[in-house]
Amino acid sequence: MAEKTYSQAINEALEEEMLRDEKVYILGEDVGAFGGCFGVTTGLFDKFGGERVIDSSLSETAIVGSCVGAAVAGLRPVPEIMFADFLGVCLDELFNQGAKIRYMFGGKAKVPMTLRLACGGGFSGAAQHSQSMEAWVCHVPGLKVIMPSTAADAKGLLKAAIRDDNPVVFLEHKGLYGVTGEVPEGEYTIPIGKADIKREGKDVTIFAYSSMLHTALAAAKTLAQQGIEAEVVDPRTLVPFDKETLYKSIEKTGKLLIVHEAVKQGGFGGEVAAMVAEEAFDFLDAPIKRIGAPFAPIPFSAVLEAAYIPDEAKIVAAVKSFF
Amino acid sequence: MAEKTYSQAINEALEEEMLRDEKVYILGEDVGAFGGCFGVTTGLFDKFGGERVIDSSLSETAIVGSCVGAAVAGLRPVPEIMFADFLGVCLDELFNQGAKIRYMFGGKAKVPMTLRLACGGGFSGAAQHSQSMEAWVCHVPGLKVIMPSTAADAKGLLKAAIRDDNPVVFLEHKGLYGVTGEVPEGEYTIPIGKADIKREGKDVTIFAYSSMLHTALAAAKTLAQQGIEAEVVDPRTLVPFDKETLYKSIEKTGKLLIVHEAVKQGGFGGEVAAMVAEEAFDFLDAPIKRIGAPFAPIPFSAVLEAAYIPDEAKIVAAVKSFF
Amino acid sequence: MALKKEQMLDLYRQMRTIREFEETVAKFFSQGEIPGFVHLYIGEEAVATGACAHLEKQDYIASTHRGHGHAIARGASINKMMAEIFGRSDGLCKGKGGSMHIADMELGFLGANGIVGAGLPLAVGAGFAAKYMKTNGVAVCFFGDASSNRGTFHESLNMASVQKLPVVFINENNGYGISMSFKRHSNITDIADRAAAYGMPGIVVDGNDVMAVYEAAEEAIKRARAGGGPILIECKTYRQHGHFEGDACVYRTDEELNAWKAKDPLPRFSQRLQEMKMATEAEIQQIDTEVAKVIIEAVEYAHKSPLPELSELTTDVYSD
Amino acid sequence: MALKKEQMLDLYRQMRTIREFEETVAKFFSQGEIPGFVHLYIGEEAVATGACAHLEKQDYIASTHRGHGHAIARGASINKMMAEIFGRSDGLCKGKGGSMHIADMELGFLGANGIVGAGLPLAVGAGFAAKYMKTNGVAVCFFGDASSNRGTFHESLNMASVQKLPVVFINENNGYGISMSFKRHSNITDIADRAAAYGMPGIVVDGNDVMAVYEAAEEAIKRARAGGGPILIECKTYRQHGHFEGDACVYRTDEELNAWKAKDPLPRFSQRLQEMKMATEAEIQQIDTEVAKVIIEAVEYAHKSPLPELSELTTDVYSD
Ligand SMILES: Cc1ncc(C[n+]2csc(CCOP(=O)(O)OP(=O)(O)O)c2C)c(N)n1
Ligand SMILES: Cc1ncc(C[n+]2csc(CCOP(=O)(O)OP(=O)(O)O)c2C)c(N)n1
Ligand SMILES: [Mg+2]
Ligand SMILES: [Mg+2]
Repeated sequence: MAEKTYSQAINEALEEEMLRDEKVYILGEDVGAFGGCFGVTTGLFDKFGGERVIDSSLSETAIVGSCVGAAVAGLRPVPEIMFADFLGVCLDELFNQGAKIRYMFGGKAKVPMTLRLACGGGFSGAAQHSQSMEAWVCHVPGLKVIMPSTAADAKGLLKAAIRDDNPVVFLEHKGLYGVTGEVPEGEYTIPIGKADIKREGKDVTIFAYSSMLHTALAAAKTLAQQGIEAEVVDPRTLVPFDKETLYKSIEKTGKLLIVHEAVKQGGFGGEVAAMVAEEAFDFLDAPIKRIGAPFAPIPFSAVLEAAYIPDEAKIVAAVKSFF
Repeated sequence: MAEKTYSQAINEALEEEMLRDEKVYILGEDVGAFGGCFGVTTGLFDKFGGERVIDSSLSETAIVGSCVGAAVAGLRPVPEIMFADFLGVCLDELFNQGAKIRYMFGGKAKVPMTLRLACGGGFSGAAQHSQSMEAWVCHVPGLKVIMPSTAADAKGLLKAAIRDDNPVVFLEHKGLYGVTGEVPEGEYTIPIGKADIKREGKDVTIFAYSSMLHTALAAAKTLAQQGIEAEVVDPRTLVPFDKETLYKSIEKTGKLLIVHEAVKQGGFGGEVAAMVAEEAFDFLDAPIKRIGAPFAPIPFSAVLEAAYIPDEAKIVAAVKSFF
Repeated sequence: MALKKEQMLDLYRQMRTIREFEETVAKFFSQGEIPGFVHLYIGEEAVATGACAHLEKQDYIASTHRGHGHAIARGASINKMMAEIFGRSDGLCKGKGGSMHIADMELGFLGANGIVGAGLPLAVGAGFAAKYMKTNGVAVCFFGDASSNRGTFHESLNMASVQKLPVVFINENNGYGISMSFKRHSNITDIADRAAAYGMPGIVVDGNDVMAVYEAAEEAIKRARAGGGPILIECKTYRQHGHFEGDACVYRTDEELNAWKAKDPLPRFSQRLQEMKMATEAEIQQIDTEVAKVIIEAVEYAHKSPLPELSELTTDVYSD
Repeated sequence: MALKKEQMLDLYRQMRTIREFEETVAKFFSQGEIPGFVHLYIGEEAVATGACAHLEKQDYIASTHRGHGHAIARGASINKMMAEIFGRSDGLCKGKGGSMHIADMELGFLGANGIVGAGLPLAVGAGFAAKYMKTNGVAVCFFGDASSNRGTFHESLNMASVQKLPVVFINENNGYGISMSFKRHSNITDIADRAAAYGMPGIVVDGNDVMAVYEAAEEAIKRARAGGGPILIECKTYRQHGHFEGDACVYRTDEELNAWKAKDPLPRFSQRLQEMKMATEAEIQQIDTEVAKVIIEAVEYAHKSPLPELSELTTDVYSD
C-alpha cells in the first residue's frame, strides 16, 4: 500500500485503463497538455498523445453526445465535464441518448462510456460551481452512478466503470482531490454496486458518501468519545444500490442517519430513506433522520457556505438526538 | 360551474392573464396560428397577435434563456416546451439561471416566468416523449413546481403561477388534456402550495397527483366496495409542499401509499416518504408503500407501456396488502 | 462516375420501396393499427436514397424522427421495420422503440431519434470512432431545416471541423419545422451557408433529384473517406404529408403542395430513366409491382409477429 | 461623432479604473483574502469601455465569468463591487454571488455568469423586453471566443435575428478559452464571419483600441435602437493575466504575451491622447492618482463591511 491522493489515484486508473485498452480515450476541455482544470489528467497527454487525450472545444453537448456515438460505435470514451454543475447543458445527450439507446434499440447496442465530473463545494465556488447533482442521474434508468470517497475506491471503481459496458456517471468531489489515502499496489478493481462499511459500530448507522463520508467518520470519532458507537456505511455506488449492506447495518443499530452534501429536498437521501421505510421499516426503532444542504443555492461568502454545507457538528447533534 | 376540458381550462387561464396583464406573453414552438402541438394555445394567436403569442425557432435553450432574461427585465413570460422530455436541452437556463438569479444577485432580481411543459405517457410516445421529470425540478431551490390533476386546478393554479414573481414549472399531463371537469365560472385563482383532499377516507391515505390522481380515485372506488375507505390527497403543488394536509391525513389513517407515474427510484415519492418517515413517523402503523414506474425507459409497444404505467389494479393490490 | 442501368434501377426501387412503405404506414396509422407518433418521408425519398447509395459496411448514419426512409436506404429489413412500427416482438427493436427509435446496429444505423438535433453529436462520435480506429469509414448525418437551429448543430459541426472528422452532414430542408416555415425560423436563404461558420464547405442540391443528391454525396463521402474532413450538403425538398400523420397542415397552401408534387422525385426519376432509355415503362411498373408485394409481405410479417412478452419490460436496460 | 476632451478623458479614466481594480483584486487574491475563482479583465479594458460608453438608462448588458470590467464600464459601484468580491454583506449581491455572479439590476447589468455562454440568451430576452415594451433600449452581450462554440451562441443569434431584436453581440476574442487557443477551438479566422449564418452583419475591430471599439459600438447600438436588428462585433484582444488567478499559462509563450503587452490599450490610448493634444502627461498621471485613491477606498470599504449574517443563508431564494 502507498499513500496517494484521490487525484493521483484517478490519474492512475485512467493511465492503466488506457494502457490496457486502446479503445479508451479522453475528451474534455483542457484535459490535454494543460492537465485538466484540477490537474487530474496531468501527464496523460504526454504519455498517450493528442489522439487519445483530446482537448475539446467549449461544447459540452458535443462532448457527451459524440462520446455516446463513439461508444455505440465500439470505443470506450471517458469524457470529462469540468463541473457537475454543467450537467444542465449536456443532459439530453446523457439521459435521452446514452442512457436509453440500449433499451430503445431492443438491447442491440452498448454504450460503454464513463462520464467524469467534478462536484461539491467548500471553496467559495458559488452557486454554479459547487453543486452535487447525483439525484438527477440516479433517477435515470440506464445509467450507473458512482461517488467514491477515498483514493482507493476512486481508482478501483473508475477502472471498473471504464470496463463496464454501460454509461457510468463518475462524480469526483473537488474537495477530495488533494486528500491522500492508502492505495493498493498493482492492478485491482472494485465491483460496481458494493457498499463498504468504513467504520463498524452498534448504536447507530450513518449513511454517507463522497466528501461527507469523511465528515461522518470525524463525527463518529467524536461520538465514540461520548460512548456512542456509530457504524458508517459508504455506498460508493448509488446506482446500482447495495441495499443488503445498509439493511444489515440498520438491523443491528435500529437507527439511521442519512447524510449528503446535496440539497436535502429531492436529494438521493430521500430515496434511501424511502427504501428503508418501505423495506426495512421493522428494523427501525426511531424515525429516519436526514442531513443535507438547505433549500437554497450555494452562497459565495465563505461564512455562509460553511453554514450551508453539512458539517461534523450537525452530524453529531443529529446522532445524539437519537438518544 | 361548467364542464370543460383540462386543455380548455389552461387556454382560458392563459387568455385571462394575457388580458389582465400586458406583460404576459407566450413563446414556444408552433404555439401561434398552429395552436400548439396539443392545441392548448388554440385561438390565442388570433386574439393577441404574433407579438404576444410567438412562434419560436427550434431552440429550447434560447426559448427558456430568453424568457429568463425578459422576466428579469420586467415581463411575465409563459414559455412552452412541447414535451417535458426536452428539459435536458434547456435545463441550464432553468436551474442555473432562472432558479438562482434572485439568490446570486442578493435578492435584487425577480424571475416571474411560468414554464409550461407536457409530461406523461399512455399513448405509445416511447422513451423520449412520455416522461415525468418532476423529481429533477423539485430538487432545485428557487423553482416552484405545479402538477395539476383537474381542469379547475389547472386553471386556478396556472393563473396563480403567472402572477407569481418566481420561476414556476407547470407540468401538464398529456393524458389529461381531453379530460373534462367542473370549472368555476369567472375569475379565480388557487393558492400555490395548498394540497387538496380529493376523496375523504379513514382507512388509508393515497397520495397521488397529475394523471395518477384519477387512477387513485378509481382505485378508491373499487376499494370502497370492498369496505376500505381510502383518503386521496392531491398535493397539486410539489414545491412548495403542503405537509400539513398530508400529515393530518396520515394521522387519521396511519397508512400511506404514494403513487406517481414517474420512475419510482429517485422519484418525488421518495422525498415524500422520507419527509413522513422523518417528521410523521409516529403516525404510521405500517411501512410506507410507493408505486411508480419500474427502473426502465418507457417502451413503445402498447402492451409493454400498459404494464409500465401504474394502474388501478396495482394501487388496489398495494392498499389491500396493508390489511 | 456514370451509373450503370442496374444501379439506376436500384435507386428507383429504393425510392419506390420507401414511398410504398410510408403510404402503407399512413394507411394502417389512419386505421388505428399503429400507435404513437408517425412522421413520414413521402416526397423526400431522393435524399436518403441518393446519399446512402455510397455507404459501405463500416459506415454509420444518424437519423431523425422522420427516419423510415433513412433506415430503408441503409438496407434495414423491411419486415422487421414494419414489425417495429406495429410494436411487435420481431421488430428491429423488439417493439420497444417504435417509429421514432427504429435502429439497426448491424448496419451502423444509429437510430431514428425523438429529440430533434440529437443525431448530430452521435454522428460526430461515429465519425470520430471511424477515424480513431482507422476503419476508413464515414458517418452520414441526416437532419432537418429546423433542427439546424438547435445548439447541437453548431457544436457538432464545429467539433467535426476542428477534429477534421469524416462526417457528411446532410440537411433535409423540406421548408418547415412542423408549422414554422424555413423563412420564419431562419433569416438566411440557404442553410448550406452556415458551413462557412465552421470552415467547411457547404453546398445546395435539388433534394428531389436523386441523381443530383447521388453525385453530391458521392463526392462528399469520397472526400471525407480520404481524410478531407466534414462537409454540409443542403437538400431542398418537401414533405408531402403533414408533419406527423393527422396534421391538418393549416400552415401551407395547396398551391405550394401541388407545385412540389409536380417535382415529386419518383415520377421525375422514372421519366428520366425512360428518357435515358435506361428503363421502359413496363420495367418501371414491374419494379412497382415487386415493391408492392414486398410491403404487403412486411405487413403480414408484422401482423403475424407476436406482441412483446411482459418479461421484456425491464430487460435491455443494462448490458452485463 | 468626434469626442470632446472630457469624454476622451472619461474613457481613459474608465479603463484605468478597471485596470487598477483588477490589479488590486489580483493582489488580494494572491494574499488569500479573496476566495473562489477570479477571472481578470486586464488587457481587455478597451472593449467594455468603448461599448458601454453608448448605453442609456434603459439598456441592459449581459456578461461573463470575466465580468468586473463590464460592471465597472456600466457604472457599478466600485465599493460594492469590491465588497462583493470580498464576500461582504455590503457587496452588490450581499456577498452571495461573488466575482462570478456580480450583478446590478438598477443598471440593467444582468450579471457576470459562471456558465459560459449563458449570458447570450439572457441578453436576447432583455432585447426582446426592450422591443416588447418599446423602451427604445438595447441589450449588449459580451462573450468570449471559446463561448462562441456553445449552442447558446447559435440559438441566441438566430433567435435575435429572426425576431429582429435590439441586441448587440460583442465577442471578446482574447485568443484563448483557458488553454485552448482560438486556432485550435475554431476552424475559422474571424468569429465575426459566423454572423452570416444568421443573416446579421458581423465586423472585426481592434479590441485594444478603445476608439475603434467606441466607434463600432456607437454605430451598432444606434442601428439596434433604430430597429435595425442585431449585429455581431468581434473585438480582437488578449488577456494579460492567466485564465483565472493562479494559472501558470503554460499554454502560451512570453513572446506572444509581450507582443500583446506592447499593444496594451492603456498606454496606447494615453499616448494617443497626448498626440492629439487632448491631455498632457501630467493630466494622465492626475487621473491615475485619483483612480488609485478610489480603488484604495474601495478596499477599505470592503474591509470595513461586515460578513453576511447567517440568517442570510436561506433568504432571497424566493420573492413573495
Ligand atoms: C429538442 C426538440 N424540440 C422539439 C421537438 C418537437 N419536434 C419534433 S419534430 C419538430 C420539427 C422538426 O423540423 P425539421 O428539423 O425541419 O425536420 P422535419 O420534421 O421537417 O423533417 C419539432 C419541433 C423535439 N422532438 N425535440
Ligand atoms: C458551460 C461551461 N463550460 C465550461 C466552463 C469552464 N470554463 C470557464 S471559462 C472557460 C473558457 C471561456 O473562454 P472564453 O469564452 O474565450 O472566455 P475568456 O475566459 O477567454 O474570457 C471555460 C471552459 C464553464 N464555466 N461553463
Ligand atoms: Mg423541416
Ligand atoms: Mg477567450
